[in-house]
Amino acid sequence: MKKNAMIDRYRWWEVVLMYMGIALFLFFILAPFIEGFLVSLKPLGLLFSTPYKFFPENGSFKAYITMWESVPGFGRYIFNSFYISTIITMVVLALVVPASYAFARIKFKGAGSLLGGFLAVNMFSGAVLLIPLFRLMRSYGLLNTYWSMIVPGVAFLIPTAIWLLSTYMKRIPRELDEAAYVDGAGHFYILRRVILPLAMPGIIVVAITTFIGAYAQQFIFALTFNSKTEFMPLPIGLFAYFGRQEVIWNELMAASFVGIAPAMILIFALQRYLVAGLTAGAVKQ
Amino acid sequence: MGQLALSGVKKRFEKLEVIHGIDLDIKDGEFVVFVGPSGCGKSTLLRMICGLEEITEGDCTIDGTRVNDLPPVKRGIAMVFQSYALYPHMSVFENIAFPLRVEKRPEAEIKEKVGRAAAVLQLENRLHQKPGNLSGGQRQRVAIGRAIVREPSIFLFDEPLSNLDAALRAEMRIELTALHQKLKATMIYVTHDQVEAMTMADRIVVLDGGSISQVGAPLELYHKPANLFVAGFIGNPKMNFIPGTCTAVSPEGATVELVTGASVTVPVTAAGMLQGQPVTLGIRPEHLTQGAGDVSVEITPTVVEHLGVNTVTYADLEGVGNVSALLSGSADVAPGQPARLSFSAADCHLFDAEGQALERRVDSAMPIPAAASAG
Amino acid sequence: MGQLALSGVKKRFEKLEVIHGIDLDIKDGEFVVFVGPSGCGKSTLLRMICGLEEITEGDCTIDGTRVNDLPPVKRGIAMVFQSYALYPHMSVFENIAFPLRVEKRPEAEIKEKVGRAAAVLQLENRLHQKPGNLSGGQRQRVAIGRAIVREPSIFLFDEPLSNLDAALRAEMRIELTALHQKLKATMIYVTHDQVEAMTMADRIVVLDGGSISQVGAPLELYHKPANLFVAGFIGNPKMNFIPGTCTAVSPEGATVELVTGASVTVPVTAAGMLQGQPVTLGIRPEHLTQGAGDVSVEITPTVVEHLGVNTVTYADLEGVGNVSALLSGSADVAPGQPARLSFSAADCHLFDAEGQALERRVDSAMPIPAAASAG
Amino acid sequence: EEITMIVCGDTMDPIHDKYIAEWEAQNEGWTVAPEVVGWGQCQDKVTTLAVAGTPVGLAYVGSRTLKEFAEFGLIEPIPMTDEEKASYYPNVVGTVTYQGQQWGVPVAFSTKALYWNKDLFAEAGLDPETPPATWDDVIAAAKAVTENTDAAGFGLVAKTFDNTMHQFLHWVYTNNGQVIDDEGNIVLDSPEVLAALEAYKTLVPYSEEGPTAYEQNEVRAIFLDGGVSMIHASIGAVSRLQDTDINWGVANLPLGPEAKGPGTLLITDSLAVFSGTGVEEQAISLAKFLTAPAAQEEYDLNAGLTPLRPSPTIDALVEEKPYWAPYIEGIEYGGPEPLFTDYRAFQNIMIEMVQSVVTGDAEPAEALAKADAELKELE
Amino acid sequence: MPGHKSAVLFAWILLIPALLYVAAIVAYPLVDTFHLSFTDASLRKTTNWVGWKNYQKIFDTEFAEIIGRTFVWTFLSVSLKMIIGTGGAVLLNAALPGRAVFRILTMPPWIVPMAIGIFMWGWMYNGQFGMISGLLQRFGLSDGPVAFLAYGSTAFWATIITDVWIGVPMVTMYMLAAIQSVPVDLHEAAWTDGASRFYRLRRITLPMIFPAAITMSMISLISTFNSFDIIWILTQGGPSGSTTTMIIDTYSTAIGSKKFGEGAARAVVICLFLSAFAILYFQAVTKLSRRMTT
Ligand SMILES: Nc1ncnc2c1ncn2[C@@H]1O[C@H](COP(=O)(O)OP(=O)(O)OP(=O)(O)O)[C@@H](O)[C@H]1O
Ligand SMILES: Nc1ncnc2c1ncn2[C@@H]1O[C@H](COP(=O)(O)OP(=O)(O)OP(=O)(O)O)[C@@H](O)[C@H]1O
Ligand SMILES: [Mg+2]
Ligand SMILES: [Mg+2]
Repeated sequence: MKKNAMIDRYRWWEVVLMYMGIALFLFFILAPFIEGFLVSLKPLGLLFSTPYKFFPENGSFKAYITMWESVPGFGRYIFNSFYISTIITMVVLALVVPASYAFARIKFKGAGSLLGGFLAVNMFSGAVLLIPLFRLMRSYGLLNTYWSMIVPGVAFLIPTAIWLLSTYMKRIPRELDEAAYVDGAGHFYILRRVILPLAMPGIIVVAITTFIGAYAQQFIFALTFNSKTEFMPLPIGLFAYFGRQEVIWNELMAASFVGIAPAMILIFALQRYLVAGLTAGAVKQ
Repeated sequence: MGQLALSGVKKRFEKLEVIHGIDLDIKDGEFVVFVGPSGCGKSTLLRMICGLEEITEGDCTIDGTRVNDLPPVKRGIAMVFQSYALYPHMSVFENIAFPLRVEKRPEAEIKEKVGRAAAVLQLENRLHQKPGNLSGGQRQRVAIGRAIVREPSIFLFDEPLSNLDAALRAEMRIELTALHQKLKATMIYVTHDQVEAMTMADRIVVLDGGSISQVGAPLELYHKPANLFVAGFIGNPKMNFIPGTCTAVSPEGATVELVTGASVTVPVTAAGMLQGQPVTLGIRPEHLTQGAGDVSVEITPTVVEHLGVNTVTYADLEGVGNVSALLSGSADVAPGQPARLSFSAADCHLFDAEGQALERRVDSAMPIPAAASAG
Repeated sequence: MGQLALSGVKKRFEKLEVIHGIDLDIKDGEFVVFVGPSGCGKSTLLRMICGLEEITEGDCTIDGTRVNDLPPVKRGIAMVFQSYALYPHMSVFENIAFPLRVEKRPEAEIKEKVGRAAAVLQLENRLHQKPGNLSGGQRQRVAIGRAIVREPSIFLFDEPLSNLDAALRAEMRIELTALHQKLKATMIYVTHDQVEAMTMADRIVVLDGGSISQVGAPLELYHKPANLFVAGFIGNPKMNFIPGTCTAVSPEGATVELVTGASVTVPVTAAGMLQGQPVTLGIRPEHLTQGAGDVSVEITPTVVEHLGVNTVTYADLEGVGNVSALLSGSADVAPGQPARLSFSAADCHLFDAEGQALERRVDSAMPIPAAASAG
Repeated sequence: EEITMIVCGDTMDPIHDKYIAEWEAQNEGWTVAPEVVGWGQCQDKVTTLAVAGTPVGLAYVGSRTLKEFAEFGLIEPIPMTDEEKASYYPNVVGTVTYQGQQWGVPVAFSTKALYWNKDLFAEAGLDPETPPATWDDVIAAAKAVTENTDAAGFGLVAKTFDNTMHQFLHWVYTNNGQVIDDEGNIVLDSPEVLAALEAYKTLVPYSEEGPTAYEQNEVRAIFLDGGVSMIHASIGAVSRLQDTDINWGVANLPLGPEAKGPGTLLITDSLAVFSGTGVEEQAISLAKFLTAPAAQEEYDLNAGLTPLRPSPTIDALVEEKPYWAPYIEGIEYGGPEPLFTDYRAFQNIMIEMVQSVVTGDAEPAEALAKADAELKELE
Repeated sequence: MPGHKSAVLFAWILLIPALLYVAAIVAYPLVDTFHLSFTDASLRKTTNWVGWKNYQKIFDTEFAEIIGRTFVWTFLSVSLKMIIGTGGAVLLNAALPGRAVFRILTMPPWIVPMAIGIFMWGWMYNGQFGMISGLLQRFGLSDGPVAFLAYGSTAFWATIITDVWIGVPMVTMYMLAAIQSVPVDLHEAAWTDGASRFYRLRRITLPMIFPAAITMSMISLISTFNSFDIIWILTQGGPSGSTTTMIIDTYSTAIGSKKFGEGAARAVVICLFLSAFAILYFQAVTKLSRRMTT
């Protein structure tokens, strides 16, 4: 153990207490995954058996192999999720970066209520708006394309993204754009050459959160607006493990783990930026 | 080229008026310093001249053209910010080149101009570094470099040295003065550091609560402050003020009876109606001596600072408040040990009940006594 | 009560050693100032004394007890941070009361002690405000108040005044000095402002790159800097350095031939082996005059600052570099107009090739000439 | 031209694929575009499409929704000839009939029977080879098992889930009860139904802990694990039981005091033809083609569903696999899912009624009266 | 930059794409919903204007009870999220070996598709085969299986716990960020004065992160209020309606029973409730945090 400065030095019981706290906390977070993992290891026939055994007796990773056979398109679903999320993230960024700049760096009448209006979008759950949305998608001719999932996905991810990014951008010193303005730079030039590069950590955070929101949580739109199997994203793909009456639980869980692995790897690689970007941004009201 | 005039300039934020009508003429090539306490509106005024703040009322003209509605770049103005406002993601070269890139100048010209500016500012070896790796003084120079390359006719500086330490500040002060001499451009400089104001300015504008309190050459402000505010603001340690009553007015000056009991005739031009009025006598710490003088007071120093060449004493005087004195290095004073100080009538300033100075009969080009600018 | 000793104290961050073995004894009730350029390790040293940083090697003892592994409270130390570190969500009262609350003192005692501290610091009327609403000076005083209530035997200050403007800084300096006299506690004070160091310190510790360069009373450092570094660091404007070669050593001193061609015998104690060695002659700007002297040089000022009582000129001298002179207020110099300056051998400092000073034959209690602390 | 078709489930059944191809071959210029939608979302999707004005040509729907669709004019009637009607088991046609019209073609059929665990019966001191034939038998057996073994007696289903009502209807239909009579009146509050509710209540202490947390598949899982000794389940349980070492039997659903003969709940899924697609005729033709006796039988056998029509093949099947017998026998006195316009509300009321009795929040009589009143308000 | 007209114009130019987008995709359906709420829209081909009838109907039913339950549910869930999330953040901020890994390990509930996470919880809650009941029996804390979703009170809490689980990672990350932005020197000063770790947590960290906690709780409030999948998948609002919240009720009405008009009216009521609540909350909280921070 590295020798910490005295202020960071813990007494042994503090260390024990804190590790216990962390263990408890992580157990809460991970217990369902443990359960899910155990389910994925058990043969379907032995899934439902008492007494409860923490470690399965005939555990095997067979489900991780058979899952690819039961739902042959699963790889495709993961790809679709990635594809859709990537496009959603790009579209969201394209819309949100300029808007956040306007909110964060330009004073204009009605900015507050407009931002509130954007946030109000989150007050409606997509489920309630499904039917009007469906009509809308149809009249735009977007049904049964990737766009049928991208277009509504973007709309519901915009508000949080604007909120996150504009709080981040508010923290860039005012003098930087003033200096550029005095030097004759136009608004667009300032945005592009000064603010954008500086807001990069914030943009990364927004990109990550948007991507994950789009990757894992876009279920209902995909379900309603798209009926082409080849366009289905991961969450729908997982539902393919629901048979006519029965659920192939072990494969479903295996597939869930396989499906979230790419996003986990992404988070793993970027978690440093995530915490750092949040530190600089969102905390301030 | 760089002549600037403000007439009746006012600024309101929402309802609140913070600049109350400023009239000021600045000659081409002049070095004008705005001083004043925090919040008096120095920055606001500068930002209005620059074009960063709307002018609520009144006119700002540059070389005879009204510029109220022109953006900064069209006013021929460059500004150096207190925080430097360097772009942290760009190299020093790109920072300096920024205004030129905005104007889409050819690459060769940019190289040449930035190179020239860097040479002037001794930044040649730093051009490829990021501002984050520079020292305070170097950053300051980069900020100036960015202003220089545009070749503006007017430079604005908003407390450009306040983030530097004392030694660096002194050094940069000299560099700026040299730069002014080299470029011969008009410079308007905001500070609340008196030493900067006194050493750099051709003229100082003292602002107080959004209005001009006095405009004049540094020594003029020192010797002939127009009012209590300027008198107290210029000079360090601060001028001592002793309340009193005018007992007589004669051609020699005004005779004042001080709260300490002493009486003195101050050589100022005073009207007869001053007689019987309460007045305030001002005497600078550097004019208090341990020798003989027209008036003397007895003090008990609470703090004594030995600066080597000078000794500064601070004391509480009943009915007057804090009194400080700047004595010679060898002065025999110690905390808690009573001492007698005196001053001569000729060094006194006199202010009427409204705080306006009565004109002194001195030459305002007279030098300032020792260590007036200490600290 | 407040006696502190460092012996062989070193600090390494990971691999990097930033403090190279400090030995220092501080007497009870002494006011010691650490000065040195940015990054020399002042803060690190202070934080090790406080307990905020581990001491990598060596011992820190307070009143004879080794305290390396004790937390700050147990060391009887209070610290005032450069940023003040006030708790923004607590009132001034609660901020000052914080250390007492930590110790769970009875409410009545807290009230009384905070009241007393507030009285000393003139904060009585601010007790219910939040720090956010206070001026810089007031915040500073709150931070000191928080240190006072604990009645520590040692106070540590890390550049406590560097966030204040010049006037306030001067004021707070006096308050701190008064406080020291009142509390009679040991105070260790970090700054890079020379004026602060010179006016407040009983002893100054000059740090350079993690080592002590010299320890001594303020005037001792001024008159007898131990090496080039201290000589250049103490005094403002900075001492001028002129390279030369020692041509002879005699009981009168060392004779030096300067690059300017002149030759001078400096009254220092020198060993014979110095002869033929390159040396550096140091002469403070305040010792250059327009009158006659042992040595004279011709300069062409590039910048001339009129401070009223003094005039400061800056010039480039071939083979020497920048040379500055602090002349009288009435000096007849102008930029670009050559002038002849001279100095006397007695005012010179001499440094050997390693930069170590040769002992001067002067009394280190001698006062410093005019305006040495200007700026 | 194209006929869109929504099929619920996870994959296209190969038999259907085969017959669709055949139909396409017979109908030059027509193609069928089937879309498979997971069972959970299938109904909502079909409805959303219809409401949004882009109905599918042909969809696989629960027959219970036919009334709703028909009432709002979303689907086409698909009249059956008497001959067609006669080819089905009794009561089957009733599941797709509303106001004298047929609104869909039955495509899948499910009935329920009683499974019991012979080992547990033996352990509890019961005769393992005699399945309970009446409710009283069930209750007595459940009690015995609960008291004498580690397992619970009966697998009671009361989760907030559609088959809670289904399972309750087993009891209603094995006691000659009804929810709606032939005239369309609500007749829930009857002695027959009350008896069913009371039986439920009696069984609670002899059931698995917390019936309100379990739906039928979960209860079946407990049964497969040997945790309960009796359940009502569909034929699908057989294959699972064969994977275990449980000694099991399957019998007709036990009968209540008022029963006239073996009964069960008859659930069918149908192919419904939506209006306004312009391909209604072809869709009807396709629906009939896919459910023609031979095709349907092939499909039923392959999918392990209760057959829709009697035939020699089926008789042979029962001969060969006797566990099929209860599933066929119950059809005669079986009843349909009652048709309500607001089926979901009806279902909620029924579930609420069952849950309130199971949890002891309400007495059977009052719960029944309340539900009856609510149903009457609903219509 | 000054409030020059060109700047304001530019602001609008920048906003317009996002604005139009949201207006087109969300605002239009919203207006549609609002319109629907005054009709008897259903599967029927025709819809009639019914005025306020749908709204009257809402308050005829047990809606008041549902509102009450929704608020209790939301309040409990948000409070728990904030408490657990902040606690987790405090722990993850400690300078302990392994904390980088621990931080990553808090993310999965956020990344996994919500439905899957809920299924896993469903498994956990299962009385016969689930982990919780299993462990309880194993450790002798319960002598028989406990079906957590079987009873009103346990199901109510079970849905809350699952909702908390899904919301905690976000809260933890935000609060961690907030904790890290508390200036180090405040801790150093307090420590120098002898304040223990816990004392510093109580008197410095927690008050200092209060404003961030407020913002976070506001955001989490909105999503919690609208939390649908969790309850729907776990209990469908049962047993006996004990987990039926406003959004569940709305969904059952609009999608389940296909009473689009009535469903729309409920959606509008939810939105009104939320907006009113959000405004009140924000006002109260800005006042509070202004008092806290200045
Ligand atoms: N955007 C603004 N909105 C409202 N009031 C403002 C604004 N900017 C400045 N003020 C007010 O105008 C007055 C003048 O401010 P200004 O910044 O010009 O002072 P200053 O002299 O530069 O002070 P300092 O020396 O502290 O920089 C202050 O009272 C300030 O509070
Ligand atoms: N935590 C740390 N890790 C690594 N290096 C450090 C750390 N803290 C300080 N240093 C290094 O130690 C050296 C001394 O730093 P210190 O802060 O003590 O300087 P200082 O004299 O206080 O400077 P300043 O006047 O700028 O405050 C510097 O080179 C600095 O980069
Ligand atoms: Mg300012
Ligand atoms: Mg430091």
